[in-house]
Amino acid sequence: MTSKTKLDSIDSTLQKEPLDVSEIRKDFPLFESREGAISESTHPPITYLDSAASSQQPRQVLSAMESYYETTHANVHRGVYAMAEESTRRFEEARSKVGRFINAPLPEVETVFTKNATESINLVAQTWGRRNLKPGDVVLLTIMEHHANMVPWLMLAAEIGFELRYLEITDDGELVIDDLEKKLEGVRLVGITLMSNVLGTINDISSIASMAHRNGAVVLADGAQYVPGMPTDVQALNCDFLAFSGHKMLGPTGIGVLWARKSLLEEMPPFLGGGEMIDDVRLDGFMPTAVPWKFEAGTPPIAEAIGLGAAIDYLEKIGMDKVREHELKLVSYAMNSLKERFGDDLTIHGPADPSRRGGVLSIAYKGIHPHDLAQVLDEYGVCIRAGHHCAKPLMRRLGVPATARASVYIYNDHHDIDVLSEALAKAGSLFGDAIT
Amino acid sequence: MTSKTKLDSIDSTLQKEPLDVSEIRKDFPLFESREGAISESTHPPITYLDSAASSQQPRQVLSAMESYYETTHANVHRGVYAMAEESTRRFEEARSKVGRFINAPLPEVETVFTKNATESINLVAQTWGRRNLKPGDVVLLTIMEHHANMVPWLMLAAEIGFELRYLEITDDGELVIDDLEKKLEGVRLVGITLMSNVLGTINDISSIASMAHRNGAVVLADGAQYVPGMPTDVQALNCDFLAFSGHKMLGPTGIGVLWARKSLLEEMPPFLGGGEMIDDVRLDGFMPTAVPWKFEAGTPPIAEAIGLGAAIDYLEKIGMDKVREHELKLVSYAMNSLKERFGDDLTIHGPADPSRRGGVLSIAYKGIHPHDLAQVLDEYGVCIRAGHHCAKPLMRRLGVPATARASVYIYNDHHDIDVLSEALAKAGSLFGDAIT
Amino acid sequence: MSGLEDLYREIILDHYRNPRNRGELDTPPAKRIEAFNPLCGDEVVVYLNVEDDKIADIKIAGQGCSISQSSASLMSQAVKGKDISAARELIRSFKAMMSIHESKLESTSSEELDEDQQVEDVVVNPEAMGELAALQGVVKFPVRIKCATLSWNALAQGLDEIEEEANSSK
Amino acid sequence: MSGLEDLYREIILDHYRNPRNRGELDTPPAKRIEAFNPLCGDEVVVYLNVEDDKIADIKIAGQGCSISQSSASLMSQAVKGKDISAARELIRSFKAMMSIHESKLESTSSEELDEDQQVEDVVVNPEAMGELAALQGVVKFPVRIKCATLSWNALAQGLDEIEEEANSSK
Ligand SMILES: Cc1ncc(COP(=O)(O)O)c(C=O)c1O
Ligand SMILES: Cc1ncc(COP(=O)(O)O)c(C=O)c1O
Ligand code: FES
Ligand code: FES
Repeated sequence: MTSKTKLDSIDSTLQKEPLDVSEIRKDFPLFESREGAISESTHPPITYLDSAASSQQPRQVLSAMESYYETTHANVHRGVYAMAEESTRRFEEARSKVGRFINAPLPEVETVFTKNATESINLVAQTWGRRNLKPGDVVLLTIMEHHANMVPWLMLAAEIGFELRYLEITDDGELVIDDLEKKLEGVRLVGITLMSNVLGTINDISSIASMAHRNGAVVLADGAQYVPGMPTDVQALNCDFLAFSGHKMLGPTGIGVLWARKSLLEEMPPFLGGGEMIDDVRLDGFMPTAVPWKFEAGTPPIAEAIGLGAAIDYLEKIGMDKVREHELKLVSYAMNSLKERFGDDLTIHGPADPSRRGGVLSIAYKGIHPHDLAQVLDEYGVCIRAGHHCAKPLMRRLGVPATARASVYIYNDHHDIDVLSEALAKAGSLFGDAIT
Repeated sequence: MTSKTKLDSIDSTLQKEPLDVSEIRKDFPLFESREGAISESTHPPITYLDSAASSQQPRQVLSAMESYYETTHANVHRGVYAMAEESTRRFEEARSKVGRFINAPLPEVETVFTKNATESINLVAQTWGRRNLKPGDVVLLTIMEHHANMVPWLMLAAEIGFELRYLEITDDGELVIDDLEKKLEGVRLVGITLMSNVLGTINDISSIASMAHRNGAVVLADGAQYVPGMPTDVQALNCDFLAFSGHKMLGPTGIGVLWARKSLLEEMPPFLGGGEMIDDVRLDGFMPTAVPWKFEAGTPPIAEAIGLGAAIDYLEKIGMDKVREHELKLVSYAMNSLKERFGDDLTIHGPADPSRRGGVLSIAYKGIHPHDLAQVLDEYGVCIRAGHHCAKPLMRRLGVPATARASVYIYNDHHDIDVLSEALAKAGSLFGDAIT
Repeated sequence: MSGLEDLYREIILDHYRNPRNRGELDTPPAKRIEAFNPLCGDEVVVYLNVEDDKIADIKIAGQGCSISQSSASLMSQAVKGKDISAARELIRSFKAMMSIHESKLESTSSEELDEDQQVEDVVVNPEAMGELAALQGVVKFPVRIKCATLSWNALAQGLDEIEEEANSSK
Repeated sequence: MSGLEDLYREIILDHYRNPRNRGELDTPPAKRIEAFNPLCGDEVVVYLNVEDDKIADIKIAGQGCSISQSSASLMSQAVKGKDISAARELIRSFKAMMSIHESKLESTSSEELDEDQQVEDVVVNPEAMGELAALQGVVKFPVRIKCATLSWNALAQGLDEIEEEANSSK
């Protein structure tokens, strides 16, 4: 009876795990090797800890795209024949799915497909920005922004001559917003990442957004890291623009999203010119069509939108609350177990409180250069990213040229963290004596 | 013996066909139904005659992408681990393949990946155009351009104030170039489609380009329709920019190409800002990286580039000469057999000489509205496109609101043309009495 | 071929071949309204003569496909001589016949449609629409719905403008 | 693990742990050259003192990974006291060792490499390069090749600039 009780309690612990990772992993062809005949392979099984750069894709996503190509691929819009209609239907259905996923008030109208989050932000800069920003205006960013939310503004500022201002961070990797009211003076647009791809910090933007709105500024949220791992609600976030990418949330490459309030989209001039985005073209002018198509010149990434739709189906089946809970548990476990094992030899950048972070851990270990660390880890099948993570200004603030970043997603579990830990120890003993 | 000889001669006729279409069709899942159990299906087999809008994709392309996703997907560039390196290698390998396919002098350096041909042309307008064009300058286009090569210039002209000028066409659908020297006065850029997506006309641009170059203008060739069906050599074409899309040449959606001379690419300012396209970013400025990456901000369409690479492998295995020969034969057959059957009830827009055209046939039949025609044809499984084909100024020149367009590619054969012909006859009898 | 026969019913082809009320009216007194279908570039022009809150005369010009042309012709027949309020009622009914299906067709593939539910949802009885019911088959072809509603949108816009002008001149 | 052991040979780790010629030189007379690796943000700074066409002194500063640091250290040892022409010869040999492999690795996946052909193509004999041959393992890791060549590019640039200045002051 006692042993039975014990088993029960183990079972219930297991059941308490928010996700059944071993079930999930079966949907990801890449992970078959770990479950399969490892000994036959000369390579160690993959421990994929680089989802913040790009996630893996489940079979469901790949087969949604494949089935599209195999049965009903045709160019969207304007096609009269049934296959083209079906292609259009699936494409537009994906659009509503994406819009509903982030709780857009008007999912079908406010969801613009781009090729990636970077293009989404550039779209805002080149249309809203070019139309509204004047010399003397201010765009307020943060020093933890990804280059995707810096360079478009730097380019436009060089052209127009407005000012760029930045929110600083604390040593714990949190935004400094004590002096926000003052910082907001003259600001027309606030651009903030919802989650830092280096520090993991989650930025609560809704109060920042309220203050920004009171000051007459619009708010652009970079959701590239946040949307894949958190329940996202643009209405609760209180932002005006939201940009994110498909490939970081189980979707394919080649697809990104810009959500924006309808009123803003309608005011904005078109972005790229060409087919699909016009109502009429004459030799001396043209009439843009309705939103969201006004911003989608040329043949859109059709299969990719459908793939992203399938990714969202997959995530919603799991439940984004569960995804968040899972990442939180895993990050807590990683922070605890790594700290316990390596003590002061290991530093984790960003907030000490796991609940303030997403699934990203930037590590400094024993002074070993991040690229060397990643190289050694790769030998053990552990995939982490080393570099500046497209956040050079943040690297300067942290005083490092680069970091080694491990990131988790729905297919990672405690075992992956243990493998990471073991591989770190190996790197430590290889390079150990180099530390002075 | 006589019958044997007869058989032999039939065989040799068959062998003379440039392509073995029935073999090719086996690679395209969509066409399995025609070979398969048609009677079980409630739908007639698909006669796909809309490749000019978007082609179908062979298994080889789909499986190249799938195998990429299943075995080695990771974000490209900067990744130290083996999987990320392999991902980068395949991506960059696709780039060289594409560059070599169009005989680029420097395939790895001069080939920029975009999301479609439309973006490629916008890139030229927004970078080369914005930097070089001034009020009083002229951009010379043709009235047969696709909106993709009109609207970007209309947008920029509205901003900068340069002049747009157009080459006219003859009633046979050929460019009027008698007065080219005069038309070139003040021209900084000439933008010409290599093949009209409505008329099928192939424009021999090399002599136009020489004259343009003598006048100090650069030449942008829109290869969206031409590259899929013709052996393409940017050096022989003598152009400075070439834009085309993957999805019209057996590749996936979400990928386009801009080729440009290295010297031009290097002079051009960046297009979109973000990750991958910089060497350094500071809070007050940035340094763009080397070409071609300078023009590829954010995570590129990795799987799509690899898919396009596989499409090119497929086309090269067939041989682009053969592809051209096949399309020419099919178009000749179609023009002859349709004319023979329908006489004056049927008009084919564009050059009467099939060798002056690509695989595109815009048809006017018995005054039946193109959308009605396409609708009726769909009932017989025949997929053609009805509409303005994103060429409204050309529609106005032709004096029609729309045309019905059938287009062929490597998987089409005489049988498809016969089915088209039969379906046209059915439409004729349904609507026949409407003609007054 | 059943879908196609549903779309191109004999009445539709008849109105396409022999459009009723084809022509123009002098403006003023008539009102001229253009409706443009950006999907295909077709255009329907409606000329409206309203007297004593009645559609005294109506003419149709423009060019387009069999659906847009026959729908305009059928419409002209149905509203000519009618009170504005009755015409408005008809517009509502017609658009309901089209749009209920339209939104359904957009969110679910046509095979998944629950026939019973459709009938229940329809606010208007197609039988009550006379010849106009012939256009019901269009809803199976979502891209063609715009063709059918083009002239009706023009009519609605025309009535709006006429009533607005009447109100502001009061 | 053989690849990794090839990359991080004992000599390399030794030079990483105990870099030779670390420090700075007064400029002038010394020349200071920075080399920057945009892929990672690392930087090697080379200080060069050339007297009578000889590298009289060389110091290395900056920061980076074990490969870039050890390569710089090994380089400083190898060229210190050498004639400019001998140093240039060594640069050529070193870059050949890296770049021949580099172009191969870019066009074919590493498994497809034909070992025999590789050896044939190599213009230099790694044996002749002494301790520098330890860096040969880097070529199996294409993204790290830039690490190894960083300091060598800086040295080449420094020698170019010095000779140019000498020529123009003649
Ligand atoms: C001549 C021509 N140019 C440009 C385009 C635009 O291609 P995409 O929609 O792939 O950007 C097309 C495609 O319809 C075309 O036919
Ligand atoms: C916070 C953040 N913003 C933007 C991006 C850019 O995403 P993409 O490269 O898909 O455009 C990334 C991806 O690295 C990111 O982490
Ligand atoms: S196709 Fe133009 S209105 Fe019907
Ligand atoms: S990783 Fe920066 S030089 Fe090696």
